[in-house]
Amino acid sequence: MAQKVLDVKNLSIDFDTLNGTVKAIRDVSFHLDKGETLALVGESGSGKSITVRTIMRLLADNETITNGTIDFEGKDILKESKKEMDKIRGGKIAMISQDPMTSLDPTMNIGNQVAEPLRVHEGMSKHKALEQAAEVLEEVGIPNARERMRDYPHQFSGGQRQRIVIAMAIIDNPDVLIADEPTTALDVTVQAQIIKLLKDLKDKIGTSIIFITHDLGVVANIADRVAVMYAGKIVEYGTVDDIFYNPQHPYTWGLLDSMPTLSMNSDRLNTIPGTPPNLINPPKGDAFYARNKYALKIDHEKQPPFFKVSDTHYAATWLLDKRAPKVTPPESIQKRQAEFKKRGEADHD
Amino acid sequence: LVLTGCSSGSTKSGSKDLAINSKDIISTMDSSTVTDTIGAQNLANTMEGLYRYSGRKIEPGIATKVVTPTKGGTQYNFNLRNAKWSNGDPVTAYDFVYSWRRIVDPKTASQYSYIFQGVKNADKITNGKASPKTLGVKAIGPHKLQVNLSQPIPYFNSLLTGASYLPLNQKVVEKAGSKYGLNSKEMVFDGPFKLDKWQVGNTAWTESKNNSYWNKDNVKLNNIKYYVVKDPNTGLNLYASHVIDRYQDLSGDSANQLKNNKDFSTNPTSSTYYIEMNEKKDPFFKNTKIRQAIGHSINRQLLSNQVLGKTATPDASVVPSKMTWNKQTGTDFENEPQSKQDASYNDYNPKLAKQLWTEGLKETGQKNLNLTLLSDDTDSALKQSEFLQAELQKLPGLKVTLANVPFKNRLQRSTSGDFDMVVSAWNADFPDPVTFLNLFETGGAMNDGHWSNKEFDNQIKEASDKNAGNYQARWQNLLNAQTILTKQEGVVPLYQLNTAALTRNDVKNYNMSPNGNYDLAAAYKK
Amino acid sequence: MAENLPPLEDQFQFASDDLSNLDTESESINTPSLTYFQDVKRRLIRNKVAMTSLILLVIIALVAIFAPILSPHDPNAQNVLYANLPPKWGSLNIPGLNGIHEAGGHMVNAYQAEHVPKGTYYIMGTDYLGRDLFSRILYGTRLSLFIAVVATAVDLLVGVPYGLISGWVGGAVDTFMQRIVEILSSIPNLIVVVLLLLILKPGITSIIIAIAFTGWITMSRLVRAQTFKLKESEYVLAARTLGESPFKIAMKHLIPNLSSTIIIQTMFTIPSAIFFEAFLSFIGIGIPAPNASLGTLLNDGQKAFHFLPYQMWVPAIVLSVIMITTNLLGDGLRDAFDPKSK
Amino acid sequence: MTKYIIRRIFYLILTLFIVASVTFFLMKFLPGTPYSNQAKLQPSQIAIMNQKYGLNKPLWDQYLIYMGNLLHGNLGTSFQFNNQPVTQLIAHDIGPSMQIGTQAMIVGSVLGILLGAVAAIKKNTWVDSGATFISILGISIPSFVLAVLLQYYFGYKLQWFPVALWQNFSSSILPTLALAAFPLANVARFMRTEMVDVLDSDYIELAKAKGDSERKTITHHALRNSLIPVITIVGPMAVSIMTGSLVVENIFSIPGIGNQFVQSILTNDYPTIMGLTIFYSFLLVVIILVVDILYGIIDPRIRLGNGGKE
Amino acid sequence: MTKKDPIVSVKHLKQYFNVGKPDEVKAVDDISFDIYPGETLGLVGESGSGKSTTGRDIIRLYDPTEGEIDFEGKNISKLKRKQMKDFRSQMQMIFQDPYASLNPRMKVEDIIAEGLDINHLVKNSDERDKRVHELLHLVNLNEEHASRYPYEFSGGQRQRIGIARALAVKPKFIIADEPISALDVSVQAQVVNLMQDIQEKEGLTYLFIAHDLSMVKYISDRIAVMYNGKIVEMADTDELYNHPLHKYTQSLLSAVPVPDPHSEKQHKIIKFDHSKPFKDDQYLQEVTPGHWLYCSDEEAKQYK
Ligand SMILES: Nc1ncnc2c1ncn2[C@@H]1O[C@H](COP(=O)(O)OP(=O)(O)OP(=O)(O)O)[C@@H](O)[C@H]1O
Ligand SMILES: Nc1ncnc2c1ncn2[C@@H]1O[C@H](COP(=O)(O)OP(=O)(O)OP(=O)(O)O)[C@@H](O)[C@H]1O
Ligand SMILES: [Mg+2]
Ligand SMILES: [Mg+2]
Repeated sequence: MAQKVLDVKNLSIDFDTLNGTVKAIRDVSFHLDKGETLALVGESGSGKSITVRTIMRLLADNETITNGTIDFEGKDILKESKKEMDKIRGGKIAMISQDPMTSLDPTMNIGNQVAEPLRVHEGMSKHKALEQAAEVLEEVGIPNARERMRDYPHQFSGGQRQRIVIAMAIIDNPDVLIADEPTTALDVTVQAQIIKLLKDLKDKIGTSIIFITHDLGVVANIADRVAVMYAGKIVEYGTVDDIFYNPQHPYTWGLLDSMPTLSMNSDRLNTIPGTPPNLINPPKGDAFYARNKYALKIDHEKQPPFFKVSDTHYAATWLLDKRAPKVTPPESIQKRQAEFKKRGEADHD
Repeated sequence: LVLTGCSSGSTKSGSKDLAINSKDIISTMDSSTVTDTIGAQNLANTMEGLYRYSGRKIEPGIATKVVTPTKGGTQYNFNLRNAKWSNGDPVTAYDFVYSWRRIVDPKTASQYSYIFQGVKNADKITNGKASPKTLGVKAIGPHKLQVNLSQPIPYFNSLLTGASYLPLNQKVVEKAGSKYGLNSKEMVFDGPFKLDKWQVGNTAWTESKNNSYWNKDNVKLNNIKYYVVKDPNTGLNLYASHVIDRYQDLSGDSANQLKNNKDFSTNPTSSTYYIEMNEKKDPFFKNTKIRQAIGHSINRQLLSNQVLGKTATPDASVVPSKMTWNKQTGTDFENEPQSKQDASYNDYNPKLAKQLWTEGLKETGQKNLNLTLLSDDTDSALKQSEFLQAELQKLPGLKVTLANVPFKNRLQRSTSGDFDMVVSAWNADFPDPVTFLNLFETGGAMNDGHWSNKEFDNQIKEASDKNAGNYQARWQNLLNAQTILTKQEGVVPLYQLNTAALTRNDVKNYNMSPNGNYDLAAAYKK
Repeated sequence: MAENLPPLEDQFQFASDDLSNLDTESESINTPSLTYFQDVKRRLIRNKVAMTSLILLVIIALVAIFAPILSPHDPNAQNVLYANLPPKWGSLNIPGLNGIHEAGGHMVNAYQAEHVPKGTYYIMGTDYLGRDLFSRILYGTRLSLFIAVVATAVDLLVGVPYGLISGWVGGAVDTFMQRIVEILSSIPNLIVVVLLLLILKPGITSIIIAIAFTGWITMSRLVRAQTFKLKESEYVLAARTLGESPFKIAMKHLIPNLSSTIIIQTMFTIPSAIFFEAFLSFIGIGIPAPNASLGTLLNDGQKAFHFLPYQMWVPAIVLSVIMITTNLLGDGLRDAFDPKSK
Repeated sequence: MTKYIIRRIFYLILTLFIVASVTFFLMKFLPGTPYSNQAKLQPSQIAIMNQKYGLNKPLWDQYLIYMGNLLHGNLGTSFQFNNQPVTQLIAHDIGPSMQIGTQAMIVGSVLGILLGAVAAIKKNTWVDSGATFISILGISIPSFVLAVLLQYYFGYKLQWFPVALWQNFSSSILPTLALAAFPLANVARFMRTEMVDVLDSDYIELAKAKGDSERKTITHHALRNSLIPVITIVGPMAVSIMTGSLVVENIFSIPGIGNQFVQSILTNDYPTIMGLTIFYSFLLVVIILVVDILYGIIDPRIRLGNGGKE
Repeated sequence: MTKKDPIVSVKHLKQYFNVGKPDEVKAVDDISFDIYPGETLGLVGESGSGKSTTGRDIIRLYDPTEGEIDFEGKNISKLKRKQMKDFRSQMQMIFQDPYASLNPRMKVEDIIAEGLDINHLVKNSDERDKRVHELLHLVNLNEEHASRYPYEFSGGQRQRIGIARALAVKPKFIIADEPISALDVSVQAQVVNLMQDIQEKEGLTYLFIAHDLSMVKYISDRIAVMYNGKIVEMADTDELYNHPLHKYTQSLLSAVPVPDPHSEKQHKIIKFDHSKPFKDDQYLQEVTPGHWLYCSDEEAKQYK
C-alpha cells in the first residue's frame, strides 16, 4: 500500500462571527498518499479552502479548530510550534493560491519572491537562491527568466504570474503541494499549460498534490483520487474513476450532472436546486437533505456514515444502506456508468 | 512653584557669569538704526558714548567730564579720554562726528534722526536740504569734540547717554557696509562688554567683558548670557531650574502669584500708557466731556494691581514718576503739588463719568457709539483691553470692540488714523518730561488723536525756546502743560509700567538707569 | 442513538416524491423592510459606544446651545477682585474642588483670602478678570462647536464635491483641478488668512472664510483618490449602463461607499479647525475678545499653567471629551454605514 | 521615468511661478507700508527708502524685477530686519525649525506606523483600542498644550530634558515630542486602516505559506505595501510642520522660522513674506514630487506603469 | 433561424487606450460583426483579447476610438450622454463579478429598481415594489430578499440579482460579460438556465462573453472567437465546434478539459504559435456561408 504523507483525521473547525458560530468543517477525514494527486471538489463555501489552509496552519483570527489531527511525517501539524510550522510551510508543504493577480507582493521583484523560501528554509545565500530561482522560473516556462527576475508582478500576464506562484511553491521541492483553484482565473489554453506543468512536476519530484477546483474537466485530467465536499463534510471519496463513473452520493450526481460537456446536446442544464445550508445551525441530519431529490426520511434525522462501495470508494449517503430503497441514478450518470463499463470490458478484452 | 532650593542648574553663586532673559532678539546693533529697547540695552552694554548713567547720575564716559555748555547753552566742548575700540583702534572725536552725521543722513533712514533736532542743521540734513557735513559737530583733533546746537537743549546731557549719540568706528562700519550691526564679527566695541559670536536672529548670545574698555577694572561680571524667552511659563521654568539668574518679564498673573516671593521685585520704567482718542475720525471726541467721561470711568487701581498684577502703577498723568527730579529741589516732577492736583482729574468716578458722558453725547448729538479700542496683542495688553472694554461699556450707549494687533501694526494704524481709541505707550527717549509732553503738540508726529490745545502748545513752545535756558521757568512750563493735558484729557493716562522680575538674591546692583537701560557695568554676583 | 429513532423501515422512505421537500426556510428572513438610511440608524442605535458618545455630544451641544440659559454668570462679566479663584463646588471638600490651591508654596484658601462671600463659588473657578470659567467654557464650547460644524460643512460641501468631480471627470479637468489644489496648498495658510482678514474684520465670518479657503483640500484629495477606484467598479459601471446621471451616481453609489473615508477625514478636520481658530486668536486675528472659544480658553489657560493649572485643564478636558466622543461616534457611524457590520 | 520627472519639474516650476506671482500681487494689497514708524521718518528718508527697495517704480516693473531676481535665487532684502537678505534670514532660522520638524516627522511617522501596524495586527483587541485612544488624544490635544505639559513635567519637574532654549540635541527632544503627536496620530490611523486591508490580502497569506515568520511577513511584505497611502499624507504634513510652529517654538525658545513668518506678515515685510511663501511652496512641491517618486520606489506598479500617476 | 435585420451591428470598431503614449493598447482593433434579434452570440477568446472592451463599447461605457455601432439601425457610437437615454433601457449588461457588481451599501430592491427609477418606468412606490417582486421571482428569488444587502447572498444569488437589475428596464439586448465564471458549477447551471428561460420569455438577444467553452457552446447560437483585439473566427456554434478553421480556435477548443477521466488521459492540446499571429493581408471574411475567418484571400479559397 502506498505511503501516507498526510493524514487528516476528524477535523472540525468553527468560526466565530457576529451572527454565531459557523461550523465550517465538520468531522473531515482524508489522507494523501505519496506522489498522488487528490482533488477536492464541491460547492462553493463547502470548506475546501479552509481545510487546506488548516493544513498550512493559516488560520483566520476568528477560527478555532475544535477537533482533529493532521499527521504529517508522523507528527501532528496542529500541535507543532510556530517555529516548526514556519519550517514546514513553504518547505515541506507548499501552496499555490487561486488568484494569480493578487497572490504576489506587488512591491517585491519576482526573483526575490521566488527565492524567499530557499532563503528562509535552506538559509541559502541571496546569490545562490536567486540563481536557483532563475532555474525554477525557467522550468515553469517564464521566458528570459534570468532577465525578468528583477521585474515586478504587474509586468507579467496572469498565466505567467500563476507560473511564478508555482515556481515559488516548488522551489524547495515540497513533499506536499496544495493548489487551491490554481487555474480558475486563467483562460483554458493557459489552464491547460499550467495543468501540464503541474503534472510534469509531480512526475519529476514526486510531490503529492491536493488540488481544489470547480472544474470537473480539470479533475478528470489531473486527479488520481477525488474527495467531494458538501457543507463542511466530505460526502464521497474514491479514485477518479470511482467518482466519475460510479458516483454514489446524490450531491456528486448533481455536481456531475450540472456540467455541460462539449459533446452533450440537451436543451436544459441540470441543476441542484436550492442553496446550501446555513452552517451556523447545520441540519441535524444530512446537510444535503433539503436539496436532495432522493432524500430519505432518515436523512433529516441522522447523519449518514460512510458506506464502503469498494476498497477505494466510500460515500456518506443512506441510500447505500441495505434498508434503503433502490435508487436509479439520473440518466446521465447511468450513461457514464454504462460507458465506463463498456470501456472496462473493452480493456479486459 | 518653589523658586528657590536645589541649584542643579547652570548658574552658580559667586560666579562672574550672569544669565538673564531677553524679551526678544536683537534686531540690529547699528546704533544709527536701532529702534527697540533690546538693541538699546545691548548697545548700552557694549558701547560707550560721551556719558553714561550711573544710578540716577550722569557720569563721564569717553568724555573726560560732564560738560557745561557755553554760548547760551548752545555749544559743548568735550575732551575725550584715551579709550580704545575692541580692535585696538583709539576712540576719537572723528568717530563721533562720523556716527552723528551718519544718523542724520537721510540715506541712513534712521527713525531716530529726530533725536538730533536742535543740533545745528540736523533737520535740514534729514530733509535732504543740506549736506551731513554741515551738522553742528566738529572734531578738533582726535580728542576734542565740539557740538553746536541751534538752540539750547536743557536735557542734552541725558540725550548723550542714548544709543543714537554713540560713536562709530568709520573703518569698521564702512567695511561691513549694509551688514553693519548684523553680526559681531564685523563690529567693534568700546563699552564694558563685547558681543561674542553673535549674529542677528540669534536667540541666545553672550557678552563678555571687554578688556579694551577704558574702565574695565570697575566691570565686575565676566559674561552676560542672554536668552530670548517669549513664553512666561518658560521663563519661570528656566528661572526655577536655575538656568537664568533673573527673569525680568513676569506676566501680571505670575507677578500676582509671586508678589510675596523673596526673589520678586518690581521696578518702575519710564514708560506710560494712555488712551488716545481719534478726534479726526470721530469729531465727537473733540468734546471735552466725552473725553473726561472716559478718564473717570476707568478704575486704574484695579487695572494696575489686579489685572496687570503690579506690573503697573496707576498714573493719572502721562509723565512717569521716578524719571526727573528738579535739579534744585530734588522733587520728583510727579511729586510736585501741581502734579498731584492733576491726578484728581482722573479719579475713578463712574457716576460722574456717566453724567459727563450723557451730557457729552447730547452736546455732540450722538446716541449710541460703537468704537474700537486698538491695542497691542501681548498677553497683558489683551487682558487690559478686555478690562477697559468692560469698564468703558458701563458708559451708557457705548459699545467697544477690541482690536489687538501686533506692535508694529498698532503703530501703523495709529499713524494712519485707523482707530477710534488706541492704547498707546511712550517710553522716554531721554529723562525729561518734555519727551512725553511734546508728543501732544498740535501737529505732533505722535499725536495720533490730533488733540489740539493752544495753551498747551504755548507752554511747550516756551519751554523749548524762551525758557530753554531757564531751568525753573521751564519746569513750570512743563508742569502747566501737564495740567492742561490732564484736565482736558487730551489723552487718558492709565498707568506707568513696571518691570516685574525674579532675581536671584546673589545678583547685586542690577539697576535701571533713567534712560531705561540697565547699567550692567555695575552689576555683579556675590 | 439509534434507540431514539422510530422504526427503521419508516426512516428509509423517500422524504418526498419530487423536490417538494426543498427547504426554503434558510432563505427566508424576518427583518422588516427598511431603507438604507433607516438601517444605518438602526445599526448606529445598536452600537452602545457610539450611542453613548452621541448622547454625550448631544448633551454637550445642547448645553452649548443653551449656554445663555444655563450659565450661572455672564461669561463676560468681570469681577476683578475675584480673579483667578480655583474651582469650588459649594461646600464639598474634595481636593481640587474646594477652592484651596497652592500659592507661593503654601496651600491657600483663595476664597477666604479674597473675602468671597460664603454662598459664592465658581465650579470651574474664575479667570484673570474674575470671569466665571464655567460660563466661559459653555460659551466657548458653543463657538468651537460652531466652528467645527462650519469646517465639517466646508469639508462636505466643498471638499467632497471637488474631489468627486475631479476624480469622476478625470482627464484634463482633473489635471486642471489638481493644479488649483496644488497652488492653493502651496500658499501658506497664514498668508491667505491674513490677507483675508485684512479685507474682512476679525471675527467669525472671517474665520469661516479662512477655513473655506483651504480647509477642504485634504478631503478633496482623499475623495478624489477613492473616486478613481470606485468609478471603475462594476456597480458604478452598471449604474452607468442604466443611464444614471453622474450626480445620482455620486449620491447613490459613490458617497455611501466613500463614507468611511469621509468620516475619518472629518474626524481630523474638526480638531484642526478648532485649533486653527485658536491659532488665529493667538496671533490676534481670531475671535475678538471678550468672546472665548475653547481654543482661546486653552491658550489663556496654557499661559497660566504654572500657577493656575485648572485654567488649562478645564478647557483641555472639555475639548478632549468632545474629540473622543466625536471620534467614537465617527467610528460608530463608519460601522453603521457598512451593512456588513451588525 | 525621466520624462515623467521632467514633466513634473516643469509643473513644479509653473506652480512656483503662479504662487510667486499671486503672492506678489496679493502682497501689494496689504494696507500700510513696511516702515513701521513712518511718522518719525522725514519724506526725504522715505523717498530714499522707497528707491532703495524699488517701491517707487510702477507695480509691473517691480514685479518684473522681483521675478528677475527670483530667477537668480535672490529673494530681496528684508524691511523688518535692516538690510538682511531674505535668503540669509531664512537660512538662519530654518535650521532649527527643520530640525525639530524633521525629527517630529520621523518620530511621528515611525511611531505612528508602529502604532498603526500593531493596532492592525492585534485588531479588535485591547491593544487596538489603546492605539485608537492614543491617536484620538494625539489629535485632540493641541501641540501647545502638550508643549506646556512636557516642559513642566519632563523639563522642570523631572529635569530629564532641558526646560527650553536651543543648545544641544537634548534641547530638541521635548519640542520634537510636542510636534510629533499630531503626525503620530494621523499616521497611526491611516496605517491601521491600510494594514488591516493588506494583512487580509492574498500575498500576505502566500508569504506565510512560504514559511515567512510572522515578523518577516510583516516587515518584508505588509509594512511596505501599507506605507504607500501613508506616504501621501506624510508629505504635506511634513511641510507644515517643518516650516515651523510659532507656538511651540515660542514655548521652547527655539530660534525658528515660525515666529519670523508671523512677524513678517504682521509687519508688512513684503520681501520676507514673499521669500517665505516661495520657500514654503518650493518645499511643498518638492516634497510632493519626492513623495511621488518615493511612491514609485515603493510601488513598482507606479514606477513602471503608465508613466506615473496623474 | 431566419436572417432578419441585425439588432446590433458593429462596423470596424476600434478601441485604443492611452493613444499616443508609450503604453498604447489596441484593445479592440477593427472588428465587425452583427447580432440578430433573438440569438445568442458567444464571444470567446483568451484573456485580454478585448472581449470586455467590445461589450463595453457597444453599451457605450467607452467612447470608441473609431468605427460604428448600430443599434436597431441607428448609429449610437457618437451619441452624447443625453441622447443615449432612449437606448439605455433597451440594452443592458450583466457583469462578471457578482461581488463587485452590486453596490454593497444598497438594498437589493434599490439595486433592482435603480433602472426603474432612472427611466421612470414605475409611477409610485407600490408599483415599484410590485415590479421588484416580479423581477425577483423571475430570477428565482423571493420577495423577502428585497430588503437585504448584497453581502447576505451567495455568489449565484448575487448574479441573479444582477440579472434582475438588467432585466428591470425591459431591454431587448443584453451583454453578459462572463456572468458565470465566478460561480461554481452547479450555480453556473442555474444561472445559465435562468438566462435561457428569460430569453425565451422575453425574446431577448444576448452577447455572451465567457471563457468556458462548454458553457458557451451550450448557450450560444453563434460564436465569435477573439484574439488580440481581432475576431479571428465566427460561425454557428456547431459549425465552429465541428469545423474550427483558425489555428487559434483549434487550439482553444482542444484545451477545454472534458469531465471524463478516460478521454482526459489522452487529451492532446493543439499548440498555437503566438509569435506571429497575423499577416498583413488577412482580414475577416466569410469563407463558407455563415462561417467567417480571419485569413488572406488565398487561404480563404482553400475553404470555399
Ligand atoms: N473568517 C471566516 N469567518 C467566518 N466564516 C468563514 C471564514 N472563513 C471561511 N468561512 C466560512 O467557511 C465556509 C467554508 O469556506 P471555504 O473558503 O473553505 O469554502 P470553499 O469550499 O473553499 O469555497 P470556494 O469554492 O468558494 O473557494 C464558508 O461557509 C465560509 O463562509
Ligand atoms: N481602461 C483601460 N485602459 C487601458 N487599457 C485597458 C483598459 N481597459 C482594458 N484595457 C486593456 O485592453 C485589453 C483588452 O482588455 P479586455 O478587458 O477587453 O479583455 P478581455 O478579453 O475581456 O479579458 P478577460 O477575459 O481577462 O476579461 C487588455 O490588454 C487590457 O489590459
Ligand atoms: Mg476556496
Ligand atoms: Mg473581460
